[in-house]
Amino acid sequence: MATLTYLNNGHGLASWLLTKDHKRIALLYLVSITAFFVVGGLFAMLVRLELLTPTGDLLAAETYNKMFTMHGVVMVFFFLIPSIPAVLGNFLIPIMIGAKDLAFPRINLLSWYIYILGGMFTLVAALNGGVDTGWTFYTPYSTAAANSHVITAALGVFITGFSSILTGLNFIVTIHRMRAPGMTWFRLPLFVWSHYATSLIMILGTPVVAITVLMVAAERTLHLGLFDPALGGDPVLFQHLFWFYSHPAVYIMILPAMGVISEIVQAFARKNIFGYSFVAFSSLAIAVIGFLVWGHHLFVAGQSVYAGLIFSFLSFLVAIPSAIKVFNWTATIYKGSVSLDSPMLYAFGFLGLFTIGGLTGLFLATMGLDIHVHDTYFVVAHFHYIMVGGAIMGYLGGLHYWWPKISGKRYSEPWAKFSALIVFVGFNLTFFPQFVAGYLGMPRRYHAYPPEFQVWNVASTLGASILAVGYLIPIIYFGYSLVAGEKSANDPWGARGLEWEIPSPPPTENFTVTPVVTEGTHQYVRPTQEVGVA
Amino acid sequence: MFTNFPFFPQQASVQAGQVDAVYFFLVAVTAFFSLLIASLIVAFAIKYRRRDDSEVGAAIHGSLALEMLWSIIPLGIVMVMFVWGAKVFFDLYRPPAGAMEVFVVGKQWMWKIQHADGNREINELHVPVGRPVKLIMGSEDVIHSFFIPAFRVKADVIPGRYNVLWFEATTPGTYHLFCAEYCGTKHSGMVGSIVAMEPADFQAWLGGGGASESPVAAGQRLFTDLACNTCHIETQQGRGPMLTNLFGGKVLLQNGATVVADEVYIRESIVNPQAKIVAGFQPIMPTFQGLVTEEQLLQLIAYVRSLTRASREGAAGTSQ
Amino acid sequence: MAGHVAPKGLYYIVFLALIVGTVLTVAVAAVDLGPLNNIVMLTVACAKALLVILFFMHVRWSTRLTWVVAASGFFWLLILFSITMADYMTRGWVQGTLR
Amino acid sequence: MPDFDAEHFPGPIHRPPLVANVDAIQPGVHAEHPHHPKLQHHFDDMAQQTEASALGMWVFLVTEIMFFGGLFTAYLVYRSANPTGFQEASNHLDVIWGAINTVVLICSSLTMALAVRAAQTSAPPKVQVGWIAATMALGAAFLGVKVVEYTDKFTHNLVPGPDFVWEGQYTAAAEMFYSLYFAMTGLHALHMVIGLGIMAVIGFMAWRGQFDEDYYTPVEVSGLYWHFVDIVWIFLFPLLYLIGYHYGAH
Repeated sequence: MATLTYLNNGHGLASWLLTKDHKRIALLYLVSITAFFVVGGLFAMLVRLELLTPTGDLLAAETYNKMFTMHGVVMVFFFLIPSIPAVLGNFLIPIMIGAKDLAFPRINLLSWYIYILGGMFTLVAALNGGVDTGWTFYTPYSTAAANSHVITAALGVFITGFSSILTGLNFIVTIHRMRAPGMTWFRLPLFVWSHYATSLIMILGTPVVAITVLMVAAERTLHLGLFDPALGGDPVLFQHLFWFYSHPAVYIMILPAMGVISEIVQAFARKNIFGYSFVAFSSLAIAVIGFLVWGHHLFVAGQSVYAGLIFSFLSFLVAIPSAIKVFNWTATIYKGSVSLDSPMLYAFGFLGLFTIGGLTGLFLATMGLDIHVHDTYFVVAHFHYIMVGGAIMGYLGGLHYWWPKISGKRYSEPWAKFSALIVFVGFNLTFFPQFVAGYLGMPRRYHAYPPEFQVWNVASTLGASILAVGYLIPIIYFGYSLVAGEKSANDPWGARGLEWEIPSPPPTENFTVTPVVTEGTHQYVRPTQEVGVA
Repeated sequence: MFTNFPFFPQQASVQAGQVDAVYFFLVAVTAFFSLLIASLIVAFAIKYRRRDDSEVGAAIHGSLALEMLWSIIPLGIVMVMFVWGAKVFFDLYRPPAGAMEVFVVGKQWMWKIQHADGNREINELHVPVGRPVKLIMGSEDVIHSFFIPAFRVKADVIPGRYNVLWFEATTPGTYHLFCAEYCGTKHSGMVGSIVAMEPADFQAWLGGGGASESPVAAGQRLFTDLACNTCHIETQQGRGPMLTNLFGGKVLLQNGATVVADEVYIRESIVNPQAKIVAGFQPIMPTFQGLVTEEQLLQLIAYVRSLTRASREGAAGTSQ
Repeated sequence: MAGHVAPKGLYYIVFLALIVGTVLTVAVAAVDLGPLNNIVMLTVACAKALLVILFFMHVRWSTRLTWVVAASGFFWLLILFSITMADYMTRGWVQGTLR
Repeated sequence: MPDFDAEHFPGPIHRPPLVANVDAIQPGVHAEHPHHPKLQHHFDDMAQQTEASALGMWVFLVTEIMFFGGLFTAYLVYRSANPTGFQEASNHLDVIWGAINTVVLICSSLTMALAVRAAQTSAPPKVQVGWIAATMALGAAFLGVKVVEYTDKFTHNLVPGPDFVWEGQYTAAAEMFYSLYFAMTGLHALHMVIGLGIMAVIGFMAWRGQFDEDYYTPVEVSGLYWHFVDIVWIFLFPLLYLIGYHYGAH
């Protein structure tokens, strides 16, 4: 007789599609974002294949433009933004703070349906022939020139924005109001801190991009000339409003990954984080300062030089909390008891790639240098180091770390290590050459390009093929573990945290009565045995 | 197959060296910190590897001194980047006085270029080395971006307004010109070349090319064809403001504000004449939006500028 | 459990103040005071909004967290306004470049 | 400094309890307490539930502020670029209708506040429904005035697009102003329509006698939403209607 868990408590499609259990909703998200990841990945593969030769012979220019647009839209709005928050955050935040569910379980389910509805709009746009504006929807191309399915895609983004807002709202209220007795702010796992910061961005930024894409749709359908230069409208205003959200959105992607890495590093070094409050507050600092830097996307766009100076300065400031995090993670490993299980390998991969991604961001914040590298492959390489090397490595690391808790099963560790290695190698081969091509001057979104850039593109496409294999392997062994995996203990890693105290997989209510928490997470040494800084 | 692939772009303008110097500084910083973090992680992972499953790490909670250290040092480094980058930006942004002016109009998917003497080019720009060149750029449709990698310069070309870009080529040769802002289906076809020539060769090219009428002459013809001259007469008695000696000066408006009569103002006064009414005049001028192309607008501006005595030029506006 | 119950009279006073504010702002708008028109108009509007927030929306009697949340919304709006306007206000300041 | 400083523990990893009440993490033990019928299972008590709902609505209103904020930014940028043109355009809006609508919305905010108060004080369902119905009636009146105004704009060709006709000086600025006018008031009207829908549900619940001093959260949070929509109008009215009131008067 199997014990009752959230997985076997209720069977049939309806028990999943109408569930209010945050853990089941997390799995709904897991399945749907994986589907979108595969779709977005296919678009990326077509883009990379096209760029194998300089002449643009595989796809027509129009098709190519639609491919990179759909790749961007799907990956940003339908994979990266929901990835860690909606799957791991949804699953873990209530458990980590000792609650039975999020504050608003019905709204949580609603946000998944909104996400799916937005996704449907985007897929309909794709199937009807796609959209070719780039994921940035820059006016006046998107309002006056493009004759692809801009409105459908914009509405998809608009709708899914509300899913993100509702998730953020739910997290904020939950973290404020649902913490168990004894779970003080400074005992919160760093994963929860980073999700709190992420939620702030979701609720403060997302509505602005929602209204902005709505304005684009209104300009196309209702002829409201909000960005029309003929009426005195300013295309640069669109860029302001768009990046007011879309730059902080990068932190929506990376902050949760940072939270995951904080957890993994502590668990596999069996050591509490070095400088807890610095790591916690750096998340908030990134979220807040991250809102003040959007104009570094506009250095060559005709923005005032003085505004540029402010944005450049603030962009450099946001580097500091990121640096603090990296140094603190490294210091956490010092004198730890380090075990190189697969989640830790992903975390190390994250540390390396995020460091490069973050530091190359400084190139773009440097005004004089940005003039040259803006809108080249240098930018493409930089943000993929953050979004793929950072966010996806963090997501995969987290998935490997908590998979035994989510599924109650162990996956194949050798395969997991192997795939971590493949992803790391494939990733660097894909995106490092793009830095070189970018500094050489290869503009982004080019269907055909001068032949002297070809060698870098061939390397990149080769790397992308390896990367694709690296992403496929986990899907296989995770799937296999569900069928034939060894049963996991409550705490397979010897980690410390509320989620490891309850059964794997957890029961529907997480905790039978509200727990009374006595200490923070990842305390591996009793307080009486504490020693000072060496 | 890949016999000729560069690792590093050519340096062919006076700005390229400045930009590359910043770049090398940042590459050095990036390499140093990436290697530092990577080697620390590898070293710690080996030295402190778990030898027994019952082990836990040492109880270290943090160190304020270290936190300060690794906040303040990076802060100092990025402030160097900020100041240096801003200085390079200002140098790249502010055109020097006396630069040779060229008009550029971007449209899907070509670059239309007009030299001051009437030479016109498409997707190709001939310039002399050793002389600053200033581009005044407008767009007929969507946003484009004028990008010359070998010169390390780039500026968006935005409909409804003008942007400027300047450079000074140092080495004769042919360089890539790219459109860097995505502008539609044939975005990657909106490319061309910059041909930098020795001054003598450039003069020869100017003479040899089929120079049509200069922008000033074309502007003057348009001025008559569009009947601008019926109101804007050469005295103060016209129904429209007198344009002689207008350019570069300050204009008093009906609502009491003043505005500098630069290219943007002249352009606005043609396409949207009601936006700024000069004090003492009636708002009777019709709009020419849609009646004149971006190129013709630039020609009209060139003509209006030519009505200002050379001595006034440089007082304000872009013409210094 | 029922939270703070405000006296009915207070609601009527707030209502009256809102109506007075509306009349005042319309009356002032009818006269040309130059830039002062905007200042009066926005001051009255902010005062009215504040009355609604404090009394009708019960923030006056709410937790500090509610204060912070409500204030942060307007604060972020201010960030959006001010930094965007920083661009528009300073365009064309550099001699020799265009707006 | 020793070569390796990790702590060693004999036997399996050292594991003191993280929580004081260990039974909380043991499956199968269920503790049942008497509780309010409206208490959802994942909350500890009604206070936590009420606070969570109110905070949730406030957080949502913050997103609403930013949502309208995009349009207000556009208004700010374009108006500061052409202040006189915006005044001229605004002069063609009917201040009387605008002022009437402002008063209507202020009245509806009062009735809304009284509806919440009725629930808070366990007033009879009849009273609660009465205030909610009054709020809805005022909301509907507001929308009715909006219909009159919009119709007027259509008949006078003041709707942006190819048919836009402007007889003043500042044609482009006027079209931009009316683009903003329709975007901002349209979005506001949409919020009113949603508000009416919410009020219909709340009114139904009140009629069923679901609200009393122990449980009135739905009325309260809907009230927060309603007041927010009122506040948006408090700003829209002067910014759209009043800026041109004195234009041309001199």
